[in-house]
Amino acid sequence: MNLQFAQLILWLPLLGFLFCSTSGLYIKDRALQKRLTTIIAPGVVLASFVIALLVTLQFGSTPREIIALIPGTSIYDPWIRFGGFRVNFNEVIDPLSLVMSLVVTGVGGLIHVYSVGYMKDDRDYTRFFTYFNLFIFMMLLLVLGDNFLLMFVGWEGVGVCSYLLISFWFTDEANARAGNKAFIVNRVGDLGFSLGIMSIWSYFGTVSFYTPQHRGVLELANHVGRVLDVTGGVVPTAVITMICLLLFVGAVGKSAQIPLFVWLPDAMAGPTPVSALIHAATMVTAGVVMLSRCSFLFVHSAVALHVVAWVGLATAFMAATMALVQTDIKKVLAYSTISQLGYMFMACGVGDFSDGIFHVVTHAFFKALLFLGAGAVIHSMLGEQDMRKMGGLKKKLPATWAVMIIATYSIAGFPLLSGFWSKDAILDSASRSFAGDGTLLYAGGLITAFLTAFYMNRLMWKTFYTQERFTDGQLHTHHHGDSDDSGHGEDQGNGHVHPSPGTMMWPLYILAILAAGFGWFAGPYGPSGGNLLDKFLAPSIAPLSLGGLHPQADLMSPVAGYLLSSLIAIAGLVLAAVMYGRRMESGAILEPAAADASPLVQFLRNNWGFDALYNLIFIKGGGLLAERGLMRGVETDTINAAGDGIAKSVGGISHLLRRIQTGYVRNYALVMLVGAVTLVVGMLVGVMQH
Amino acid sequence: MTNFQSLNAILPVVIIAITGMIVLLGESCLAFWRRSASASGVVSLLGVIVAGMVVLFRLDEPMLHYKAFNGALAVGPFTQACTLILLLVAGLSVLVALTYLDNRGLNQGEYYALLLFATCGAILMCAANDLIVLFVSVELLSVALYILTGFAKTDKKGQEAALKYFLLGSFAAGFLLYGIALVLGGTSISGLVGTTNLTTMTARIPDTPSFMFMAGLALVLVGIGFKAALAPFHMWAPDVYEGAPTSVTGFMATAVKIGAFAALLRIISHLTGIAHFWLPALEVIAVLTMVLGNLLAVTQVNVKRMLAYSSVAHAGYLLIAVCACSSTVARPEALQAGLFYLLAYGLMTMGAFAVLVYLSSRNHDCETVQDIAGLVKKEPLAAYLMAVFMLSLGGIPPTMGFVGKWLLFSVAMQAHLVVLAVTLAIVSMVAVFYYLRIIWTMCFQDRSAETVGATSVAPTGVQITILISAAMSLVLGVLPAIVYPMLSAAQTLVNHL
Amino acid sequence: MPALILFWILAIVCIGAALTMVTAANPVRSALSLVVCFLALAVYYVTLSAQFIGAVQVVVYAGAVMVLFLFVIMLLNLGAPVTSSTKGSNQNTAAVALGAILLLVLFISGIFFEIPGKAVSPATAQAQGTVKAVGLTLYNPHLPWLFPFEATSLLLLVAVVGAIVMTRRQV
Amino acid sequence: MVPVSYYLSLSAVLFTIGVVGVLVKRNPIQVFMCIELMLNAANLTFIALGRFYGTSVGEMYVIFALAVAAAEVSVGLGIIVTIFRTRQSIDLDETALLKS
Repeated sequence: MNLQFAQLILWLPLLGFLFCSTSGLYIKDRALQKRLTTIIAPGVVLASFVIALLVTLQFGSTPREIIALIPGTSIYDPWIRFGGFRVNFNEVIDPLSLVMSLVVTGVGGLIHVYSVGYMKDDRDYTRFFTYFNLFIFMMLLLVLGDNFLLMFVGWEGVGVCSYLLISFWFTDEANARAGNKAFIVNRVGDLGFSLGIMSIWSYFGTVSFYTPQHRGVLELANHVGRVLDVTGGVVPTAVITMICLLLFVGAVGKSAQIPLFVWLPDAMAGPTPVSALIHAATMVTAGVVMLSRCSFLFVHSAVALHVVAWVGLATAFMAATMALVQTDIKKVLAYSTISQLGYMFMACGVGDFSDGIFHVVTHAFFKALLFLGAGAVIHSMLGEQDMRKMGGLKKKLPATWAVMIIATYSIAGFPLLSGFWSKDAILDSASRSFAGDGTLLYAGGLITAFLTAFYMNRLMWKTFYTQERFTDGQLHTHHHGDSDDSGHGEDQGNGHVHPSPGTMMWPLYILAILAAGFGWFAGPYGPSGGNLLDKFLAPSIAPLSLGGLHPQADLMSPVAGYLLSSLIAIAGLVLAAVMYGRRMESGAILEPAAADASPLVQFLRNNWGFDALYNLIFIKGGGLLAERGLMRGVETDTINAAGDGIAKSVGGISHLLRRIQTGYVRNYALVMLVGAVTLVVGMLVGVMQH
Repeated sequence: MTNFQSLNAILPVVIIAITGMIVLLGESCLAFWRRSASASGVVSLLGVIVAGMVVLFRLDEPMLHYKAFNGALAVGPFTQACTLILLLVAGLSVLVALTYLDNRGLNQGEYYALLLFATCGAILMCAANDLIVLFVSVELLSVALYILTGFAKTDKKGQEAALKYFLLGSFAAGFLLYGIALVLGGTSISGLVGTTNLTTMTARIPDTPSFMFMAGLALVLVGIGFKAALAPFHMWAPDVYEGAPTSVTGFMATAVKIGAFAALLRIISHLTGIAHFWLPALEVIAVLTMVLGNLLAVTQVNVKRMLAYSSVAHAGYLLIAVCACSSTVARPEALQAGLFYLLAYGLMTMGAFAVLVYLSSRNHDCETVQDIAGLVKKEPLAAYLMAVFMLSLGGIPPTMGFVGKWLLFSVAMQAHLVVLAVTLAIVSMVAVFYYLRIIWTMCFQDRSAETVGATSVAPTGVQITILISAAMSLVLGVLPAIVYPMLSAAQTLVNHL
Repeated sequence: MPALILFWILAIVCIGAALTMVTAANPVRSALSLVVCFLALAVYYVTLSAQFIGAVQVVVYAGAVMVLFLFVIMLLNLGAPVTSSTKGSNQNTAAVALGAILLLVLFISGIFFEIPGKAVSPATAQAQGTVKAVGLTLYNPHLPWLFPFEATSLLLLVAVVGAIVMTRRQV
Repeated sequence: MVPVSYYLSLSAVLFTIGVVGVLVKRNPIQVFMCIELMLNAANLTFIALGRFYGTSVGEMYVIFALAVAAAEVSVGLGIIVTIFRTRQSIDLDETALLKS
């Protein structure tokens, strides 16, 4: 197969998007439009998946490095030419981009198929798939682009799409606000990313990853102990550290790490398939993808690696503790996503980028499954997301329970399931991490693993096992078999039940199989001598030795490691089962009053004080500024609409400034004169100094 | 060059001016012309298209590298590129006006004539190689715009805007003229009177310029800064943009800025020898403009006013290109980036205003946030295209605004203007607030009952404008290389100082 | 020496008239003071042997422009002064203060201005200010003044059209 | 012979008076007169400079400045007349519908 064919991986979803976005113009028949959308929107994504799979199978079996650059457009080469600044519109087909393409199109395609059933009664059916296809395209651009600029285009693109998707049901004000918050917090990260790219350009003289002349950034960094720029000079380590840290800020924003994690829990407001697509399988992993893509840079900076590792561990641990006290089922999953992303960052930080990607893949499977399952639960509870009002759903929703239990055990690291292999690989690397703090990282990772197992089983017990805590009116009463979900959003649930279409069930089964078995397939005891994924990814990932860093000796034998992490996971699961098993009636360990009184619970519920901190800085500060700016009436509404505290601060300053704009010509002329006099005086002072 | 050759070199301007006169004559002398609602508009459009063709066909003529009229005008590729952008903007403005004037019952041929004369002024600003020519062109553009701003004579806001624009504009013109006088004095050398010709001026300036020259330069910058709406000379912009008829605002926001920045780029390119004297001042102005424009835009509830502040902010971005001209290394790229951004800015701003015109009805100008609430349900296409313009203005890919901002970024880094680059990055973050709010309002807010959104009576003209602007914003955002020939030719300005 | 005395007398007239114009509450008085100022400037032009410009100054500025001003003031019956309010006294203070700084700066750049080389003799200068000399310079095919002159004609056309558009009653 | 710096200083004074006048007057006609004064100050500079080098260059600038001033006057007074027609007042502080 010709490699040029691989271009289609990227372009097919764009075609789907173009069709969906414009079909309203030339197809007047709504039913026909819907039928065509149903075929085309998931079809293009699955077709992309098939192509990606074919390319992988063909080139993955060959031992050589399979980095190939495919010109994205032959019309204009280079894409942007601008003095010394040249950027090509190339796609890079290498192991990393192929693996990520497979995940994005595979899991994304399954979620598309699921959404066909889920959204089938929604009046904005086509619009939904328009955004979905565009989202997939942007994510693929991020993954496949061969330079930082294309990656940034995709990076911003997924941001815009997530904004549109989170606020999809716009009648709900909270959704729109959550969308805004997500977008705005992401912009903070994007700021770091864009500055990072600018620094790369000014120090390296290029922003391409690979070039046909082997002068791409990653190729320039592919020397032991030193990084070159295009002219052959050596880029100092301090610069590399600065660049890596700036890029890391971008990754922190997109992947919801400390301190920019606040948007992810709120962004769960969107429809369930959206949460599954954005916040489990694709968008939030962009940070990890970026770090792995830049592994050649990161390995040259021990400082940057340390920062990544410790921020990752801190996020993993903190988010896990926060998940312990959540009562909203989707919030638990959101915090668990943040926590798992922390694991992936830790993997990158200890130089084990390929296992970070491994965890991305397995996480995509089980987290998508958990979200889709949770969506089913919520839907059958008529939109109720509070686990305190659930319980005993195992009898009502056996199929949902079955897939959820697989996903739960997988994320908890139950032996031999996917999550077990990927998590253990990360812990193993952490224990051997180069810096001497490996033991600490390992211990932290283990504790987090224990917490993960505990809170996930807590979710299962509160939802499925404990006694029913809802009234009859709260549950769909006429279930057809184990109908999972019934084709509209959770906020639109109206007790009208449809038989669950197969399009919604079989994606779940496929995901369940992958969540259970993929880890073994790609892990150390898999086929073809094991470690398939590691070996496959090797050409795209820089070895630690490139930066002169070397892992420590093993802390313990691999088998001991497996046993320990298995024990930890099982202990967490069992402890949750035991504790909640004794509270079958209330489904809560602490009585509500006791929980409210407990300082620890309060501390965790308040996100470790982060809420208070942000509240102090932005809301209070913004409020103060807003007060000084004399905001009132309609303006206050628009400020609120614009988002949260940051918006309020900016709005306050804006209002203060607006007071200058009096509408009187004389005042305007005065300001002009102030400017003119300052300018003249400034210039004369400048001359005088010479 | 003889005067005839010179006239030939500025043929586009001549064509536009003659078209304007034909429109005036036709309107006043021909009965059938007056009866037809769109005759003036169509003739104007034809004139603009012919002029555009002339520029396009002569892009490569070597003759055009010379100065016309003994150095009064520079007619090289830089001018050609600016002329093309301006003609594009003018053509789109005529199309917008076709709809707007019909709707408002203002259909008078004088509008088009004045629009064309203003275009002449803007083109001459881009070509002016002598400060006094610049002064006359600025006034040609401004006087025409004062009248256009007050064209809706019964509209109180329009009148107020016209008066404010006129008084403050003349005030700025006073500074500009006095500045020119000081430059004339400051460039005198032994036994020879000074000069305001940019080419000769460059040779006359010593390493440390005289007080008088610097004071003059500062006042000239005030005059041009007013036209470009740079802080703190921007205060007129929001009031005038809001009060002027929407079709005029669109033209004003784009053509004036293109003319002013072309002039600024040209002047500054001639002063690289003394860059360290003016660069700090311009950097401060750039930061101030970016910050003020963006901060003030955040809380606006009137879309026209919001766009006015956003145009102030964009003036700040464009000033980065001007500042980058200080570095000899970065100058070619800076000129290219500036031109590209002017084109991008012209298209997206014109498109945004065109959408507002499209949504205006006979007795109600669409301009508040309330007017566009819930638009996506009623006019999905208009809403989506507006979203494209907003995303482009916000610098979000895959639009022209993104590429333009990126180029500005990279020239800032190339010229080692790190402060400007970082400011640009930070304010771009703030900018997303208010651009997104428009999208948010269109998509996610319910239309309040009392706003009746009857759309335009004769929307063809404005529809074409919206589609052209949106298509170009997107296509050039994805394939910016299309305009490289034009841009790289324009950078030869450097070789023809 | 007589030239210097004339300069000072005219300067006092000129500045006095300008100050009166700014301080007068009544627009008619302002306009008349401005006429005086313009006339004094015309005399300056003549003493600077720019006879043509001096004449134009009288005809166009002191004559046409100021008559137009007065005409509009009368037409709109704006003879009565605008009642001044206390609002904006800060503005006035700031304006005067900034004006003082501006003046200082302009003085610095102006007073220290030395003519590089020496001035030409009055006889040579005399010949440069005639209509003939001005015309020859303006229409000289080897000098750049022709084009701005043509551009000005377009500007005047715009002004004519504009005045008509603005003042014509709605049809 | 009067030194050129005298003329420059005089024109600076006139210019400044004009600028300050723009800032303190409320009647647009008076404001406009002050702007005319600013333009005339520049004219004086042009003539003085041109004369001292014995060229007609100064006159050129003044001719253009004059034409521009005349054009501005006709348009400006036109605007003021229209405003008066609809509002019966031209006080600058009363015409402030557009602000902040």
